[in-house]
Amino acid sequence: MSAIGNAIRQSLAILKGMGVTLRHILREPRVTIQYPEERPKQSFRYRGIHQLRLDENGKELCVGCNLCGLVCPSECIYVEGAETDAPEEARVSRYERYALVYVINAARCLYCGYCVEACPTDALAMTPQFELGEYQKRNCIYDKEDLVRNHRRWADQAGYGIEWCNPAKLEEWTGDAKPVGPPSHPAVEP
Amino acid sequence: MTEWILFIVLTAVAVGSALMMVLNRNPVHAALWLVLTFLAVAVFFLVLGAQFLFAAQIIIYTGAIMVLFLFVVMLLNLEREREPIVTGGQRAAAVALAFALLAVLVIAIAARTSFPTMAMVPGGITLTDLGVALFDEWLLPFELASILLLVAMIGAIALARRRT
Amino acid sequence: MEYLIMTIKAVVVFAVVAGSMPFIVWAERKVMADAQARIGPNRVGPYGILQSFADALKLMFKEDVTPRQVDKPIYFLAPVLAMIPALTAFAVVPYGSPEVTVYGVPIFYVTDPKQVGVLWVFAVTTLSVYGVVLAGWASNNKWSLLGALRSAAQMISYEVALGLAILGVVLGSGSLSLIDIVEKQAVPRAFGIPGIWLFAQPVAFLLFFTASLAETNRTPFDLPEAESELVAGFHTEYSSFKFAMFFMAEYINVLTVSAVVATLFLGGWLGPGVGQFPLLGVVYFALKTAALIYLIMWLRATLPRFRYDQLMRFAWKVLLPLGLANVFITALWVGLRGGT
Amino acid sequence: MVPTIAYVIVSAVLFTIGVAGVLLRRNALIVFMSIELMLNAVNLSLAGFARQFGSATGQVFILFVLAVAAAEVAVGLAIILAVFRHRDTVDVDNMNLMKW
Repeated sequence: MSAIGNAIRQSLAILKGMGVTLRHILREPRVTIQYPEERPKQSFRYRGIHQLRLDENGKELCVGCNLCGLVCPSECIYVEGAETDAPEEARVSRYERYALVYVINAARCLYCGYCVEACPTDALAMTPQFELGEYQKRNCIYDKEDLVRNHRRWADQAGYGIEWCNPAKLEEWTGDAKPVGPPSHPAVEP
Repeated sequence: MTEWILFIVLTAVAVGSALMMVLNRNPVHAALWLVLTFLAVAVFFLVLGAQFLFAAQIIIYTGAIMVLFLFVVMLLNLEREREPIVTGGQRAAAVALAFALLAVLVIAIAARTSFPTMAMVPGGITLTDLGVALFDEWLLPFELASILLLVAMIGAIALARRRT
Repeated sequence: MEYLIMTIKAVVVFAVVAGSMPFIVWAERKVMADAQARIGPNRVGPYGILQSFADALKLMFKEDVTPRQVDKPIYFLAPVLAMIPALTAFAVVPYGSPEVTVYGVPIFYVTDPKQVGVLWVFAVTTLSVYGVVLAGWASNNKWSLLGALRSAAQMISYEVALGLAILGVVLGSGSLSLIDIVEKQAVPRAFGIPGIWLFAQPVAFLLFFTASLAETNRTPFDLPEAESELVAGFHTEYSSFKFAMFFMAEYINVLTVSAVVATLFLGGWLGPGVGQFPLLGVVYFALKTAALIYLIMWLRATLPRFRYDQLMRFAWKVLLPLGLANVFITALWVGLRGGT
Repeated sequence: MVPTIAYVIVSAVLFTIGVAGVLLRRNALIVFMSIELMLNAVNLSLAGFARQFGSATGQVFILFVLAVAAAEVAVGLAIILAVFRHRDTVDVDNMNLMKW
């Protein structure tokens, strides 16, 4: 007798399942984002491709210390530092030391963000840029110019390492979350 | 005329694929050629007015029996081991015997029977005729056949199950 | 002349069946998307209705890979063998009232073999196993072979239930012709219940529907291609157009199964007003078929796949006894009423 | 109208091919398939006779042959499977002992 009871119970379970599906078919809101037209909103600490930040005078913050390159687990960052005696107005950087060469191989990068954490001057940060497809591998190599261009494009958007650098926008980016550290450098206008 | 064309085509298919079945070294290919033979025989049944048997032949032979054969061939993975070729003398003897049998059969059919002179009975055999014959005249053999199937089923289960 | 007319009708039916396949694929993707709170295809054409054509085009131009270790003749034969049974089953299905004639020729069925009818559908269904089994074997790939073996065992097991379910209807109708079976359903039963076999033979309906889902490898019986355990099962090694043929075969099978169930159990072309306007019959038939297709898709969106031992147990310990009991009771009923 | 004798001769040819298969092949499965072919050849001549005499008896016989063939296949394949499990081969020359 229990076998028949089981069979009836199982058949009812199938019907119940069909009912659940039907409920979803009839009134569940669609969650699809129509991607190219409608863009997904990234989390405020999303780790996209890097940016090299500039200060309020348009000077680079990077001092070419290569701490980012040392900490990088996939060894995709190459930095050559240099020093200059030129007066502050003529310098590329805010400091006497600057990066002569700064290259990130985005094809090797695993977007862990260690480099951003290692940066002593908060020069390196990440952007919400996730569309990194390229037809040529060499286009995945970002030099200093590209990274600065990234900064100009994404400076007013949140990204890993930058969210505490723009206190005015903090509320909008973080919502309830509090920034993890105080800003060591003032906000930057793009 | 239509029947002759059908007859010749079907004979070619049936005999050709039966030969391929016997000569093919790969068991799966042999099984497929046999399927083709069975389908040709099924269409023969249709030509001969045995429509029910046409369907029964496809369902039982090609749909069940040959699928079982294929299943076993795949299960045993037979193409790994090469089947030893029958030795020359035995092969010659087998072919000779087969031809002798064919000669005997054909001579017996051609010389000792009188079908060609016998008139065909008009009107085909309908499904109703078949059913009446089966459940009236042949009821006891029919019941025996069902018992045979039951015994075969039990036998197959008993043979194939693993001793624990 | 008779054969010529039959050929023309067959070609037209073939064109309609094959032509509706892309829309069934589209419908399935939309239904699945609905159930999963997605939108589904919406780029190619209005509501994405041309998506399947785009996919077909893409598949045609893809590289046709033939792995080196395959058994070539069978490898090429298998997709064709998968397609043929799906299409040929439609030969005996009446898709409209046979009263509609053009120049005295009834146009709404291809042929009506009085002595074979349902058996032809059954025979063709049993043949559909070959495409899957041979594809799996010829690929020379362990996943494909496992899919093929599962499929062979599954189809042989569910054929039994399928046959027993058909027997119930055939016993009640007293004919193997699908047209006779439909016409038998035109007479209402007691208390004004419509005469369709769905009400008189509910067990047979459930059995037939379940078994035909298993025969056509639809979810929840899609073990031969269980992608989560067997890569893609029997069609792992198939690419390009040969894969497209398996894909087409599956969806034509869905259409065929729905059409056969609609004919056997839902009264085919019958419906209110068909007596005055016989042309309406096609509409009713199409609606019933579409409803069954929707049901199949709905089931796919709902049910998880069976485990292999559950599948076999279900066939032999649930469906077979149910089918036997149904045939027994139907035979008793027909016998007591003194024939059909 | 094709005379019945033509069908019977085709049946004889198919039967002979089946016999040749049994004699020529060493794979038990193919020997078995040849036996099926012989059964089918007989079916063909029975169908021819049934049409010749307009009697359903021939067709009833074919039905019985089908039933017997199905039973035979079930038992036969089970035996072949059992033999294969024991001896790891389906070569009929190796099946010359009644015990293991």
